[in-house]
Amino acid sequence: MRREVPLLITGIVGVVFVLQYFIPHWPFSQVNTWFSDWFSIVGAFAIWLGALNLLKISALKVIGKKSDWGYAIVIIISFIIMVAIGFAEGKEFREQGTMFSWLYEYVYSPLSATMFALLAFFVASASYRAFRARNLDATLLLMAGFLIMLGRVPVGDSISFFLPENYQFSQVASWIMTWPQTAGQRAIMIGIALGLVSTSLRIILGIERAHLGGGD
Amino acid sequence: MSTRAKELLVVGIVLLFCIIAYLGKVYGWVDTVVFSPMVSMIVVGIIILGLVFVLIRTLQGRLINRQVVFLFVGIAVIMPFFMSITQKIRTSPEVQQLYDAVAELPKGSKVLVSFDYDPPSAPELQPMAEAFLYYCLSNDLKVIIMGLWPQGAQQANLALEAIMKNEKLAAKGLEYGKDYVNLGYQAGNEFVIQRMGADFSSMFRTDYSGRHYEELELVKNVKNFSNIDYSFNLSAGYPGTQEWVQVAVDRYGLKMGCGNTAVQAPMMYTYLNAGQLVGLLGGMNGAAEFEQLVKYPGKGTKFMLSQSFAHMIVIAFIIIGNVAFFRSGRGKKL
Amino acid sequence: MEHVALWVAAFLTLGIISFLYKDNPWYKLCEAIFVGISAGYWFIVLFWDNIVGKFWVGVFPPKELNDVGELVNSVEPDYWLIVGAVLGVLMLMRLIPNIGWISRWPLAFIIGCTSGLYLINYFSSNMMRQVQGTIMPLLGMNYELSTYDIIGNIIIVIGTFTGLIYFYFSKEHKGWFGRAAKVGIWTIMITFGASFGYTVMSRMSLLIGRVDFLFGDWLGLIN
Amino acid sequence: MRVGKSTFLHLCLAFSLSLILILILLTLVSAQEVDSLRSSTDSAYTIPDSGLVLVAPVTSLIAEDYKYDDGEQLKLSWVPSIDDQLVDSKVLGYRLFRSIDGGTPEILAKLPPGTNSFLDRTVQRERKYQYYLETFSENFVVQSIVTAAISPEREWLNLDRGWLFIIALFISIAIIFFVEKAKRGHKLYVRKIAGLEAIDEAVGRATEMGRPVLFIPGINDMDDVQTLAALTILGRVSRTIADYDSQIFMPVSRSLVMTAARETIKTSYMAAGRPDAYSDDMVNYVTDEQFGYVAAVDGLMVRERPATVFLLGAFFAESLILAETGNSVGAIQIAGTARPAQLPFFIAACDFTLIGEELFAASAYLSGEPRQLGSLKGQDVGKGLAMSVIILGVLAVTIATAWDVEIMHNVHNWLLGVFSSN
Repeated sequence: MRREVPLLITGIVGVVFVLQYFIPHWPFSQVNTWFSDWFSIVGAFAIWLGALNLLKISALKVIGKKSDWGYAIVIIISFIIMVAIGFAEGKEFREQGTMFSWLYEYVYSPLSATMFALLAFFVASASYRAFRARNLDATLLLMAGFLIMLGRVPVGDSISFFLPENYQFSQVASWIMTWPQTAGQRAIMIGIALGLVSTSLRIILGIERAHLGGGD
Repeated sequence: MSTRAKELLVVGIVLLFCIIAYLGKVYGWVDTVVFSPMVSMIVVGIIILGLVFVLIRTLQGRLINRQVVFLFVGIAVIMPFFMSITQKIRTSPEVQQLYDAVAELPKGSKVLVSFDYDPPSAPELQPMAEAFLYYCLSNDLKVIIMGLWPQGAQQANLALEAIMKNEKLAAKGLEYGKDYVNLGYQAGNEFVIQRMGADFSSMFRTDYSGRHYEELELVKNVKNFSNIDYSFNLSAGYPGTQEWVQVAVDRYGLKMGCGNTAVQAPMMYTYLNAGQLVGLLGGMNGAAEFEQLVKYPGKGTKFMLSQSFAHMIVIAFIIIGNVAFFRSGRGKKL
Repeated sequence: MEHVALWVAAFLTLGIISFLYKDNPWYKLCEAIFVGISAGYWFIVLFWDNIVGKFWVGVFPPKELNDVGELVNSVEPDYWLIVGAVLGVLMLMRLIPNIGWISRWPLAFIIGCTSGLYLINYFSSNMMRQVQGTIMPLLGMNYELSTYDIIGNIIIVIGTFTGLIYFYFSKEHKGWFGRAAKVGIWTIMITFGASFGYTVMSRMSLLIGRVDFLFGDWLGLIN
Repeated sequence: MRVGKSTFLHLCLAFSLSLILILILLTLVSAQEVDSLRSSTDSAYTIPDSGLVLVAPVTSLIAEDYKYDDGEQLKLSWVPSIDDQLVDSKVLGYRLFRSIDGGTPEILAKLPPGTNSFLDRTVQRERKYQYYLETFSENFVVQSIVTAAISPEREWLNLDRGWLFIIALFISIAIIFFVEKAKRGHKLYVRKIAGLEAIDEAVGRATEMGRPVLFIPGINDMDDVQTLAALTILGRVSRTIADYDSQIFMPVSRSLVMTAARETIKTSYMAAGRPDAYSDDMVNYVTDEQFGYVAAVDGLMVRERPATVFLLGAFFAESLILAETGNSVGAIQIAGTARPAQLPFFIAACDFTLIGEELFAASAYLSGEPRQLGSLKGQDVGKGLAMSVIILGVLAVTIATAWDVEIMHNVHNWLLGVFSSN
């Protein structure tokens, strides 16, 4: 039971979801919308599991006085503050002037934007250490990257001023984007589609079942 | 002195500097700093010397620390903010295409602008949003704003606030509800677009501030996409341009252009090629070009110098890395 | 409040940047705040938007007065949403040790949906459409195509074709097949290079945005 | 039949031939089709000296059920007014009116000049609808005939997607065919995939160094097949880990993924005969927020210093931060994603990278099970089909445009039609 039922559910549901694409008639016409609604509801329930897990791990750290347990307290407190304020402010928690939106704007946003901005530094360090013209493949990658980087800032055209107008870096960059880049994207996209079909089929047919705790 | 003490000292100095600068700002002691061309050249010279030093070190077989690379990037991005160098910005075809599409709209046309991004992506997309809204409103196009990301509607308000400071716009006496509306955020990703294809008001019962859809003069007669003359999507990921193209353009025949973060832009060229998109602004560069076209020099143009410097630094590091790689014999992994 | 807000934002911004030097207490503090605040943020957003906004309001829509003064539902209740809630509750069964296995059912359901849905969606948009898009003329006679477009077309057709050969699993990359696969991987590498260039651009813009905050909004040194 | 080298060629050939055959048949049929009649009324009424800009009404207005929907749409088509010209058009536009169940007509839409069709998406099956169009100029309005009353209908099959169905079915059958074949003991050849060969070694290294293995399944939820693919690979990896008695650490950013990952690892440990060694703490939820998650994982990497890092699944901007930090602590990194924008960074900063389709092939390949390998063969059939169609189509359109060969035009149009199902 414990093993077969999930497999059966996956199989049947999978087939129904494939068929809905070809059947415009109700209820198949609704299946797509339902799934999106259901999924967001299940996700909202499941985050309770996640949140409890986060709290449990942090609490264990504090109790066990493991290294960095002080920060675990910070996690717990900031989580509780955010949740308490969010519940207290009710449905309108997002509106301008609420405490929740203040925390969002001055704590959450700068943290997330800065973390995002760290990428600029990592890009540079990866460029220095990792992007080597080891072979033809890597050289092509580098050349394309080079031309795009130069072509997309005004300085690129200033450097290539001696070339005819149509061969300056900004034009070359546009050319790369329009043709070879599109070809590569296509090959990758078609490959991905086929890989996806095959993976999905394996799951629907029950050949792949590790994630359901089935085992062979 | 121990490392610890040194580190604390550096933090202390930085903090002190910040406090002084901040107080200077608050009490008006310090004005904005602008380098003279001479100083700018010297700064550039110092950066180049630094890079030469790095090159020499690397050639000697000693890779410099990651932290030094980081320092260079920081300097290259910060310094141009203080410089007063202007650069010639050339318009790329996809930006021109967007401009043309908007420019040929007759007065009073309805333009739908979807804000599908949040603050972290704002540096790239906010300048686009401002320039686009400025151009539409100053040319008597009616703007309908919405968002598929929770923070999109707030970003739109920030953009509106910024452009209303412009004298030309302020003089027009634009009216909310008549010249532009902000319908706010709606959850549901591409399903929102799909349902909007049938009926806008089913998705947006009220606008951002809670006024009923039917009370808003601009949109009360807007039923679905067939009442929209052009649409512009500012996107930083999912849901974004891809979903708009797949649903609104492919199924409902909406005419659409987009502004994307540079990361996303490459994928959009496929749609541009196929004619599913009319116009594309890619990243800061796209924003700057569009600002030039609509004559609204904003942050895009201002940031372009830093962008140029940053690109040059990355390119310099790739070259340094590779020169060293070839000098040291190809096989050896540096 | 304005001052506090700016200093809090600046403190956190610099704290994250300090990770570039090395892992340190300041970063650890910011990291902990970030994890706690963001987990709380999503917890609240999902609760109000999905559980309340979607499920509760969908099943029990707000009442309003109609023309004759009766209380009626403003929209038709959507009872299908209850399925989602049932799945959600089954998911929470994990918390009860002995019947935790029941949570595999909603999981199986979701996995089935995902596989079925994406199987066909991707097949249609990524495979069929892209194959169709690759069917293009390679000669310009009797046709309004410039040499520029023709060269472009040839590049797209060859690039896509050889790219597919690269992904072919059943045959070793040897001989003519190997050479074609080589051309394929070159095209893919150029694509990656272009992505790389654009990504560098994007990331730098983000950093520029933060610098603008620190030196402009906070310290007021630049306009 | 030996499946191997020659399969590819055979398949290509077989497809091309069969396609051509069908095409020839089709061409013969389609050549008979005639262009639909374009009936037009005579020129506009003229009332001399009125100063009115007179325009003719639209003709052939037809309302019909939109094919293949759930009874939600009606399709209108008409021949525009003859005064509706590209240049110097007298027509300023059209107004579409609709009456429901014989009620008073109400305006439905205002359409620009040049329009010749409209899709009414605001209809219900229980109602009957009638339409007419007004053509207007600066100061003159003329009505068309009123259409017959009609209700939308719902259909059970979307025949527009017939070809999509056939092709998808064909590829699915090919996959199942090879899976069955493999089950019966046929040996199937699959080329080596470098990143996957290295997995055992990478886990072994972690064991030797006494440091943990870090597994990141991307940041998307269970509704992304990339996450499913990552979990299937996790199944194999954790089996190896259980065998080697190594340690695994898996922070995730989605609660559902946490649940599924725990099931997966538990199963592997049970299969390895070491259920006692498993603990739920191997998988932890951090936060749904992209960069909050990255901040935490980064910290974790620096502090725990894993020997091996797997980055498999759907990655966005965080790819580089994770890969660079992993690199800086000296971990062996195996990465894979189907998101092209992130692949260059994985290629640069990781030791092995699975590109796009390889990610999906990985779990089948790793399992070494013949029937799983069979599914890879099926995928290749799909690629063979795509390639054959590209060759055929390109040949057809090139010949057609270069030498204006009628039959090639038909082949080209037919192929476009087949592959445009949406």
